[in-house]
Amino acid sequence: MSNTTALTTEKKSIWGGGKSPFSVSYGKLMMWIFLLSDAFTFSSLLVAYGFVRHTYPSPVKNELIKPMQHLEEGFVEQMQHVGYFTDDKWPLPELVFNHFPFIHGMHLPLFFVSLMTFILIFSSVTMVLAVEAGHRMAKKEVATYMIWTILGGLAFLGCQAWEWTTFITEGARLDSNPFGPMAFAALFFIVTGFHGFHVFSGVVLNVIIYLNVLKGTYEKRGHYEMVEKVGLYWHFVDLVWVFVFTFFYLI
Amino acid sequence: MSNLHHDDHSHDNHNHGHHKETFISKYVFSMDHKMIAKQFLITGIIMGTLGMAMSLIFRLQLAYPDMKFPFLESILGQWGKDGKLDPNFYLALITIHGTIMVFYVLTAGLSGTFSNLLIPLQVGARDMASPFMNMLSYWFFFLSSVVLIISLFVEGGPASAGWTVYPPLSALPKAVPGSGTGMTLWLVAMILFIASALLGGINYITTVLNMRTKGMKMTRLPLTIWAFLLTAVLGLLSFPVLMGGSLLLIFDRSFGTSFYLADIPADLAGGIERVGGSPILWQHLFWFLGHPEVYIILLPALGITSEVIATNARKPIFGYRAMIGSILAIAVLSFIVWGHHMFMTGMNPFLGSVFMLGTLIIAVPSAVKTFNYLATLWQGNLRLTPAMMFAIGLVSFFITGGLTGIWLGNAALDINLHDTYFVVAHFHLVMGSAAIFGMMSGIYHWYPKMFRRKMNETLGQVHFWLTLVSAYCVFFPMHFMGLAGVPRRYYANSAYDQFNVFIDMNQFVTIAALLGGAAQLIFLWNFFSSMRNGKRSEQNPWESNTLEWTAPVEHIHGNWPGEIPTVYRWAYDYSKPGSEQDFIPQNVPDEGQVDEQVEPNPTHFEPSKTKAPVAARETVMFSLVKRWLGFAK
Amino acid sequence: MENHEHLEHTETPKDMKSKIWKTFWILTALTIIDIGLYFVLLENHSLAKNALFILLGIVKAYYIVSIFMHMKFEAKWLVNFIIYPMLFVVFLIALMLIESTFTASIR
Amino acid sequence: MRIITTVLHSFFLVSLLSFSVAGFAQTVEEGEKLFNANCTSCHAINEKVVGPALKNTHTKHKEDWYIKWVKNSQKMVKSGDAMAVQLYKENNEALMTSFENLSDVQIKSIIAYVKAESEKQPVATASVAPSSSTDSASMSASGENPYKTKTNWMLAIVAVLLILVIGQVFGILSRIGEIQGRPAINWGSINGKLLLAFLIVGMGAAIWEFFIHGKLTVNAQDAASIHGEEYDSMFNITLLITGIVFIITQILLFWYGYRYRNDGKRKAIYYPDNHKLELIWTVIPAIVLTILVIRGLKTWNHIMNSQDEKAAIVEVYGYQFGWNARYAGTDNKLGNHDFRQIGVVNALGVDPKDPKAQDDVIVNELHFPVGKPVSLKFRAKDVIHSAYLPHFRVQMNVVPGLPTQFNFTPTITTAEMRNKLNNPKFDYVLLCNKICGGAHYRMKMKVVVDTPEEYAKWLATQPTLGASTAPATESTDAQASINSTETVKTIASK
Repeated sequence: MSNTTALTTEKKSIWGGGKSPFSVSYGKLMMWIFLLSDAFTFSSLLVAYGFVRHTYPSPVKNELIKPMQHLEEGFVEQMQHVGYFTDDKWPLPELVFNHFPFIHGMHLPLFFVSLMTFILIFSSVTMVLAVEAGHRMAKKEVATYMIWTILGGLAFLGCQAWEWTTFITEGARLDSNPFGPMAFAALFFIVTGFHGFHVFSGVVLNVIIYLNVLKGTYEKRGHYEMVEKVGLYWHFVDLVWVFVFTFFYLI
Repeated sequence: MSNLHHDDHSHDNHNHGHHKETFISKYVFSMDHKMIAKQFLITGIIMGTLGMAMSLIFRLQLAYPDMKFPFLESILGQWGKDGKLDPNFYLALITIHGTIMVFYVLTAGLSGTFSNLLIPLQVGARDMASPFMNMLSYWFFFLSSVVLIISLFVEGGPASAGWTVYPPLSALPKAVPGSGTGMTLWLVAMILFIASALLGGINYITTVLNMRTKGMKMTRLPLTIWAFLLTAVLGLLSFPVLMGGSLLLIFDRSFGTSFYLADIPADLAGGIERVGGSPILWQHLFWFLGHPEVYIILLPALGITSEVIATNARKPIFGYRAMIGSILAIAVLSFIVWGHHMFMTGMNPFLGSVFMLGTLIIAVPSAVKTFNYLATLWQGNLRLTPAMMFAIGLVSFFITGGLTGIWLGNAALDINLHDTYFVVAHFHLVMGSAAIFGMMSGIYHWYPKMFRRKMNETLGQVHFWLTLVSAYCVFFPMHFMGLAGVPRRYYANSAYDQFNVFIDMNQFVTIAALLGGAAQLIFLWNFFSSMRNGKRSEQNPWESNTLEWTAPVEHIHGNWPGEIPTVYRWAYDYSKPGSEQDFIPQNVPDEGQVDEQVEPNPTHFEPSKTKAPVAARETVMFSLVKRWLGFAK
Repeated sequence: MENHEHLEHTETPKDMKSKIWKTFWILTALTIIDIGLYFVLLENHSLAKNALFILLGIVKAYYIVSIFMHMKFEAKWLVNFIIYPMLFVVFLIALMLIESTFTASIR
Repeated sequence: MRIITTVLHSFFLVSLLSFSVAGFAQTVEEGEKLFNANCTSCHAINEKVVGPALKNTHTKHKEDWYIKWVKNSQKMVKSGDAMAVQLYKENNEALMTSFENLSDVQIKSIIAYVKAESEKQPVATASVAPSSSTDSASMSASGENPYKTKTNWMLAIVAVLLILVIGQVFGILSRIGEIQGRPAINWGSINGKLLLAFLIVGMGAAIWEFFIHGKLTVNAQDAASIHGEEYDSMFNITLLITGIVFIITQILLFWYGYRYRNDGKRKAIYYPDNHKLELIWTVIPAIVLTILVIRGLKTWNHIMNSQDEKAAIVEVYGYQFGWNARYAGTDNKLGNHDFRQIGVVNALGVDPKDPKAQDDVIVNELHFPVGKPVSLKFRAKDVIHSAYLPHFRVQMNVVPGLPTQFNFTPTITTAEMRNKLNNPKFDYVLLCNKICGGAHYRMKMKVVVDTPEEYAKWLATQPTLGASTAPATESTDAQASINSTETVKTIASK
């Protein structure tokens, strides 16, 4: 009986109905929830990565090659020959991802992926600037920043395409890998591929939003919330990259 | 993704809902939540009929392994040559039966139907947050069902690795006939299904959180809504993991990777030697979904039961807050116990201990729920309608099946019970029969809301009694077969003398199952004929408190003409002393309470513009947890 | 359309722009530190090194989520709603690492 | 109708064929042994399993053809033998395992056995239904088997029709009621009584079943291992606790359903909450479960972590669809294995060069000495299987690429168990308990618990791997590949 009195005398709270307890619109809330579940998808892939990776011994330390050192032709075969790249050892990522476009024959560990990370961070910044401009209803600024974001996304995709091409030319496939266990290549392709797919769809969404901005759809609507929602998605893609970068390249 | 660009046109539908509706926009690509609920229900019923027919076919095989049934050849063709079921197809049948029942009937058919129907109506919203996504959710589900059914007809037959599709059996296309195209289609169907579940789940959560009408505090929500909310959260967090896992399985099957394969010679694995993976990894990823899935199935049924029991006992549900607390506890715990399906898989025994601990703790909130149901019945004034009978049946199954969970959750006891008929009996009672009973209860209870007519009560009662008796006759004896060590998924027990003893019991079970099947025919007839011939329902046929019965009988877009009613009380003011009727609907204010909320409720369903005080420490959930923990004082 | 009445968010600070650029520099610095540490610790294969990199990743994630994704300025309940479920992932990861260690040990 | 005619038909055949059984007893017996050891996982005489039913196959091709086929069917298909290709296609292009180790004479005796079996088949079919119950009659408790229904499926269908008719009648009744303006049946009071009746009958049936069928369970028999007793006591405690809760809660549920049914006179009480009560039924289950958890953890860890240095090491190897066992021999160390070496002859992929493998013994039947600890190591070839030995309370999945194990000590010999159960035909069994394909349900291995003397005698008669593979001609290819990888590795390490 005490229950009902408690219920009726309860103070008006944010949960009282008639408004959002999170004080966000339903659209943004949906985007957040979607991102939460998408985070679980990525987590499951990363868990699979962690599991498989962890059943192999840690990478053996590399005393053979120093950064910026000159590389000869057939570098992979040489490393295999000296027993560095074998099926039962996880390779050190720096020895795998050590190329840079237009520079041949030099050991440039992780330089390229650092560049990719930077591009993605930068495009995140332009995105959030677009959101900020949207708050001020500054249509022109939103459009400018959106264009930068789209370019950043495309640049990232281009980088990834180049990296994949290099990796594939060196002989990596889903079912084989000259650098070590085949799971290394397969996981790399699947996880970065899944991330790249997210970037790609983000770029597509950005383009749609950009066109709508130009058309003045949001100007008419009175707010730029769509930009904000797509922005959330775009930052999430960046967020995932932080972890992909950490797990695949650094550890 | 999709919620982005559809957002814009998601509203014009019901705000200006008076524009002309074509047949297609009204019945096929409808964005009205009530219609989508009916679509989910009818698809679920069709799938359920199919799933049950399959179970009857393999039950025949189990009971009469030496007999020939010529009709099998005519319906199954090469899989039933000479009237005998093919052993490989037997496995396919159990696989598809499990898949259909777990995902298509009890996930989509149960929570899809009632979440869609009840969430907007009971929280007081015009429709779901995004009706377009809601429609998409149904069509993904429909597509998924179609793909699954198509897989029945491909060469080699449908997937036949059990509904848990453990690799390598599911990963090596040559391991069983069904591991070929059938398995690929199964995975495709599952990914479509997950898309549907996510689209639905995002919508349900958002609607419950953001779209409640004025005065509909979280502590005034009917327990159904609480159950649907947490079900959606469970699905949202667990289905993506299966998505990731399935993706890797597809790669293992078709692209030569080996995440789940280890030490498989090349000739077994399509020419590529597979090393370095672990079959156990799949099981972890699968059961990280799979265990919450059990509660995704059960929680809506328990929510429906809470509502139906309270309404028909004419009593407030006992311990409303404890009920919410126990659902919350079950939901949280369900994520940390998945390993109890894997005690015997060669998993680290230490993990076995961890999972066992978590699993047995779940029994506490479950016990609280059971006792609260009993306390609600105590001194009530029970109207034994079909819905109420099914709800009582659910509680009975929940007890019987739940108690055997205490055996199976115990890693030590699992040594001899793992994968035997004991397991079959356990989960068919606790999440099969119980959830089906919850679904039936919901159908009988909310049929007037869906179809504006009542179902025939007498047929409903006959349906209930036959189903109750047959379900117990089917599943109770199975415990003993399990304790005798009879493994599940056996085509016949003829190879083992000590199992052959149970042939008579198997026959008994099969006949009971046939009776149960026949009882469902009564239901089907009742369900479909009542749409046209049922007695017209009044607005509030069960004299219920919840908001959906304040909406007019005739369906309209936006649910209520004019304003959405404001809520002044919780949903369970039944037989309150001092009131004339034995129920007080939620939108009836107490005296002196009216002043609190004089401003009219907005007719649109966007949340209002007010800024919420961030430092709201006295939030409902917090106080709820505090109270729940504070019992010890 | 009803959308004109879209609600405001909780307080967005006035100096958002400078905050964004500050975050950008922090993230860039962290990435450079990451790479630098990678080469400094090239010979090191301890758990501590991995933990350090993961910690740096989490710090980066914090900045992205809180500033770029505006979460620092959202209602506390939303933050809880998003953050706490991630504990399940932490649990999953922890158990999977224990499990894979075991798998490696018996193989 | 059709069934009855089939049965009559087969009786007719019996009388015709029963006198044709003659001669060849020796070879047929030999053939039966070989058949059971090699063929049953995929074939049966009378029914299609994975491979086709073998009834009357001896009439279809010549003996020589079969010898070639059994030894290496793949080769025949590849060489384009018309009959072989046809057979291959008929069976969904599934390949038959090659048996190059079987001699011509042995294959002939298998054919003889198939011939003998096909000829006496009609007897079997005609008597299957009764024979299954005669089998069960030989079991201890089945004399009082409660499900002696004697019904067949047609009866069930009749019952289904009956239900539909009942349904219709009720439907019409209620329709009449509707027309007359009052309910024809007062379900409120009927349901109340039915609930009570269901409680009494159901509870009675449950208890009755518990005492009748309880006897048939393995838990009613003594556990045949040391940890099994621990298991059984855990089992009994859980059974007791859950049993009490089951009875009390079900009685309350149905009794309330009966007692508080709507009679139009009462009003329900308004009783939404009672924190003390809720506290009680939170804390009491919590305490009970704590007890169960603590005991369970103890039992589990004890069973899983029992490691005995002196335990005899036995490897159990599962494949589609059968089991092999490998004894570690006098050194009690298993020889290395490599899945790449699995072949027609070296089915387990044991490294024949490994000195530890020389004294290993590969068998189709498990023998344990009573009272001695055993360490079972599990390995699978293709998919996950599960080795389940219910009488010993032993089970562990057999996972490809993940070696699992289970340690236990058998305590009751087969002979003693036969005495206890009063069943001279009793045998322990290891069966597959994880879905693994079409013949999953036939995948078993006989388990015998001997006295130590019998065990030693049995083991001594089994040929060791070193003796049987002395010529070692078969694995030259594999050998070569190993050598090459080894050279590669040595080069690499330089």
